[in-house]
Amino acid sequence: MAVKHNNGIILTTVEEVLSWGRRNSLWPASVGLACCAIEMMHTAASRFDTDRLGIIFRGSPRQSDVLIVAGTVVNKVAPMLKLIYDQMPDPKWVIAMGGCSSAGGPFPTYATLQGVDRIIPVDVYVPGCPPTPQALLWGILELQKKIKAKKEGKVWEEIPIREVPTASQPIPIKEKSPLGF
Amino acid sequence: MVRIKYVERPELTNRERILFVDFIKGMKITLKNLMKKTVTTAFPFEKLTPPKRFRGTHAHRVKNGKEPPSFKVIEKFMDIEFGESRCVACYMCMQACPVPFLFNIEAIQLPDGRKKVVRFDMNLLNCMYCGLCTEACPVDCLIMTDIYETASYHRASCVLHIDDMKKRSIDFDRRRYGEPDRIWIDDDQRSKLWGQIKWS
Amino acid sequence: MHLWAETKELELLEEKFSEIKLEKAENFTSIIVKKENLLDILTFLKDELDYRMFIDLTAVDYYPKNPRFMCVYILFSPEKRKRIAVKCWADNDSIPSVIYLWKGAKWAEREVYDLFGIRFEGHKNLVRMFLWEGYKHHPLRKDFPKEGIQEVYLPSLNLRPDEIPAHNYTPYHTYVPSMEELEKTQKSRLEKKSQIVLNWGPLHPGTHGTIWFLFDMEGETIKNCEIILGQLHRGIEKLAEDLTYTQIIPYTDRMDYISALCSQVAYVNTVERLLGVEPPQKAKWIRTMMCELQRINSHLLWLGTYALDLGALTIFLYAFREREKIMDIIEGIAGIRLNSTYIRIGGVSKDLPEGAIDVIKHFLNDFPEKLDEYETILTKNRIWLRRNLNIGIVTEDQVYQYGLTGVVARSAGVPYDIRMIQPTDAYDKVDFEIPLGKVGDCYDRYLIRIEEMRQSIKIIKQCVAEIENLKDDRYISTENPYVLPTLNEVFSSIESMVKDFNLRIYGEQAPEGEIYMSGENPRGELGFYIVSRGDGKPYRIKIRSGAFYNLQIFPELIKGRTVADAVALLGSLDPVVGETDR
Amino acid sequence: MELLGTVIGVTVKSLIFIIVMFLAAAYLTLLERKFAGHVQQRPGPLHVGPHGFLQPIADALKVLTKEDLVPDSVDKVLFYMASLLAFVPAIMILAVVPFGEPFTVFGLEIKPYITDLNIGVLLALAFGSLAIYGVIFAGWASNSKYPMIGGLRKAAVLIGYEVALGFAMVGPIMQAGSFSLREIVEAQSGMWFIIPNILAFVVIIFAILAETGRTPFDVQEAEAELVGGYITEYTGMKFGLFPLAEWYIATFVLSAIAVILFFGGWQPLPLMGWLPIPDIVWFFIKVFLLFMFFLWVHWTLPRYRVDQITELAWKVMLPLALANILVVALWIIFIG
Repeated sequence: MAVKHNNGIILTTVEEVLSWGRRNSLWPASVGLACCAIEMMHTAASRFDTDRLGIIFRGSPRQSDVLIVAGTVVNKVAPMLKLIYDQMPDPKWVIAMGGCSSAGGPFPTYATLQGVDRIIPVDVYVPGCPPTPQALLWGILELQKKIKAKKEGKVWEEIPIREVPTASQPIPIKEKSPLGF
Repeated sequence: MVRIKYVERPELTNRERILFVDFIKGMKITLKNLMKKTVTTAFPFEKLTPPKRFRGTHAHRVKNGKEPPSFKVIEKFMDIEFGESRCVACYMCMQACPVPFLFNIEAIQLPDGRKKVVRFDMNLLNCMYCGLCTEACPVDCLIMTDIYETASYHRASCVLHIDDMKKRSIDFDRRRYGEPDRIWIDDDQRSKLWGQIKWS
Repeated sequence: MHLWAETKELELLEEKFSEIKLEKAENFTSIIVKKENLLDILTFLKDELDYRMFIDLTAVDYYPKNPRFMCVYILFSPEKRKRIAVKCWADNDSIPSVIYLWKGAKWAEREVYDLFGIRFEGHKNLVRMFLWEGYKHHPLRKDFPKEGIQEVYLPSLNLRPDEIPAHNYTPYHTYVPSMEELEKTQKSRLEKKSQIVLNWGPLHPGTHGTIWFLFDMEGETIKNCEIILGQLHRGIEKLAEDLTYTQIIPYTDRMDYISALCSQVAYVNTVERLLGVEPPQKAKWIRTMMCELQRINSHLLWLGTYALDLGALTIFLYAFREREKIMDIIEGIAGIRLNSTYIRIGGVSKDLPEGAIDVIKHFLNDFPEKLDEYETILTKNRIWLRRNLNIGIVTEDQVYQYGLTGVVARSAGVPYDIRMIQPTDAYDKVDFEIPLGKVGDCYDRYLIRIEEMRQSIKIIKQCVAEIENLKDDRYISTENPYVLPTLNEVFSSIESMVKDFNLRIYGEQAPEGEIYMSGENPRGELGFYIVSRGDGKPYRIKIRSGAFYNLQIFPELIKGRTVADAVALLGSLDPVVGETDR
Repeated sequence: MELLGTVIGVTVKSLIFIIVMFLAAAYLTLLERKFAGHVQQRPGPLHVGPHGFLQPIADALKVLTKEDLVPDSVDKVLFYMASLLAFVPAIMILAVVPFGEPFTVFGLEIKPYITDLNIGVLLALAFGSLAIYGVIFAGWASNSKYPMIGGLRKAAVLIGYEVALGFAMVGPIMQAGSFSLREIVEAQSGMWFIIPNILAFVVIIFAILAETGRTPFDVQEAEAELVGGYITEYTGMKFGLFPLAEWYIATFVLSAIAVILFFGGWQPLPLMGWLPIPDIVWFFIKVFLLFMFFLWVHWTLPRYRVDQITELAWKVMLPLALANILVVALWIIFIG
């Protein structure tokens, strides 16, 4: 801590570099539960290639950074999902893909968990049933923005609720930073 | 006219086995694909435009002079300014929706007896995007737009309110109101995957 | 055409067993028997009248009647191609088990026990099917609330202090089991005899969703195997009980999410038969075309994941490349890529957009050569052969015993295809071939699925030609009192607006009665058993899932094989958890 | 003085070798991801840096700064030792691999190899076999079921193919009459040893695929069966070392040895001797081509079952290697 006060600049640059590395190689644990898993596979497949952004799916939670909860989480599988989350090493993030994993979705029943954020903290919610691959990719970009903001010392409570999203135009390739996102 | 046939099981002959013909053929295929162009759409930099029928986030059409005749009938009982949402609080979307509690609609009775919609919330996290609500709307008010980039950090920001739905519909109609009902409109992007399609 | 047993058989039954009661309706023919001679009648039906294929077993809860539960057995005769239903009241909540007649009844009885609490006398190891040991309730009983009992305080973990998540958010939640309870469940399924018990799944890359396998292994050889289902049990049947017939359509997508359109068509056909609605010709052809597109789509996903499980990583992405094209077609026509709620009672929700036919033609032209590419890489590859040949051989007897349907049945040489037995929509007008296998191993199932894709292309070509003739035909028969009007009609005429309001609020008032009908899903026979008591909502819907019964044979086939074979076998059975668990 | 010079020279060279090898391995991952991507008609890493050129660095940064999480149930000592045991032997093989003829820069002679032992081949084999311990330790120490099965599978495969590999190397050694890799290369100045040793070459290809755990032999981490194989429980850099060593460094080094044994090391390609290309470059071109061939196989074929693999090793590969020895013996007797 003392070091941080002495030469904060160096530390922040180090932080900057680390956060760049982290947000540019997010490895999700391939946990597919239901319909959304199919769209998740499509996101990883040739049409919308997540490998472009350095995202490759790992089988073992021990080697993954982000948990994409794709599909309905029912009460019976909830403890195991928490186990998987606990097995992941820090720093780790969670994306709740689709309505079911975010808030129970269209299944307000006796068997369904009404939102995975009741057992593990969620970073990004992606509405949709299921979200299209582009929507999921947008969610992943949002997560990258969040990691960047974390680096700037903001905690997620301070990030404002986003304003009304409208259809956005493609980012011109020249606005891309030479080091990636 | 349905017929039954047995599938024949191909055999690997010894010649093929010794000369690795099966491996070589397979690897020829992968090599061929290696030479082809990629089919990828680099998402944030290039985007697939959803088709006209795409069922994305909901929106409220506003009173802009393009209303269907049914709206004219019901309008008398409502207090709707020009440029406000067309919603007439008929609760049909709520009735048609398979998910209970997805909608939260409130309308008040004005002193002059007319109704006014004061609250129209939709929790997108419970939505199935099945489109039954839009098919139920009798005044062409509730529509589904082509907006899908709605990921956010909070549950609360996935709940739609009446004024953002107004904004969305204006944005949506400005872009795609007069568009023909085609299967897709961005041939240049899709042709990466499809190759050139000859349209009739 | 209807498939129910003829009168003379029923008379034969009546004179043999005096105390049975016949119920013959246009959609459903059943015999009501007493509990004590249920087994004799079922044995007679199986052995004498050769209704030896077990289709389904379910129960209906007529609360507050007493006895409240009625069990319904649905049987099929492969020779006569006839179905028959046997009903029996479960006095004081128990009924004799039939697992000695049909092995396939094992899981079905466990499911009924789980959801209704009916005890089956003589069933060994009658444990819960979907829910966990120690769960207190039996959800499908009429006196159990749909939302369950929200007893524990389980708020969302990341709420800002000022945030109200949504108007329908409540911090209270139904009971979530603990790890110990799940371990208890596991113990109750399988006791350890060999070296190690391997937990394969539920959240495992290789298990096609969330199936939970227990392997009792000696080295790498599996001595004993058990399957725990219910990791995706969302209670769709319970939900459907207070939705109108139209509102259930979106949920049929979410059951078998890989072949959503086929499920919709199967369901909508059942409801139309119940309501007596006849869709227009064009809608029929469009339905058939979309079904076959979806079949190709589903088989492509199977091919990709199967190849991935067997190590051929590249095939996976090639298959998904083709899937993307079909997804584009479905998205352009229906509006959503995967769970497209496109079929409506009395037709389809929208007409084909302009350009759709061109795109489909383009796809039909260049898909066959892609299929040949896959075959060149896989079919004669020595590794592929060694991984597939003589793995998991299914015999004809097992097909009838377990009620196997779809590709698994056809690989054993049983020509059981609903498209042929009970053609709906336009299937009686198109001509195609049904591939059958001679051996019944994984390799046969692989070849059959590949061949089915080619046949689907053939069917789609005929559909496209037909639809072009019917270009400006109606796509939904809105003059029928049960069919929702289209938006334009609502906008223009007040009558259709009133009709719309009535149908949305009160639902389609179906006539009283029962019906069982099924459609040919890529995974097997997807049947719907609907009990209607004359109001706008179904009294009970039982979904007969093909994957559920197909998966049931897995433990028997895998004994004495290795984990690597388990992957191949599971892939070739191709279950979808959303459908098995509902 | 003489001794000191040698010591310094060797140390510097080894350091250079190790560092270069690390970087090379890091970028071989990028190469593989690009190659796989284009085989599957997708670009692979693209946006992190120009054409994804910084992707390996991002990955390395992330992996290095991950929480180093060691489960309580594991056997700590073996758990750490395993990752080293898997990595070090792969690097140590480099000690005996010559990359070219000695050449002189500014008057001082540089030998592009660390040492030229007269038993180089044997040393390479020995170090290669050491890697088995890493695998077995990893599987055992993780104290979990999937790693255990994965480790045993890999061990069975390795033991099977080490033998075949050893016998396949005998042919070239007989022809060269020496164990020293450099002399073997020099012996091929006339004709490459691929000509009589074609059988041995097939065996070597299969053996290298098996040793480096690439399809059709990647049973040890068949994702569909065993989540991550024997590296399931590993996190951070301890995890990173395994694929780095096994998939990239080992593949690279073994391809180098195969090139030396069969394709005349740094001899120019036939009919291209006139090109002004230094022999080191020739050598790396050949190694690179062979490496790409392995990637190509990896991204095409399905996967064998483990019992089928061992069966293949003992029933097909070993007899082939022995037959090759006979062929070469006859060749030496009759053709010379």
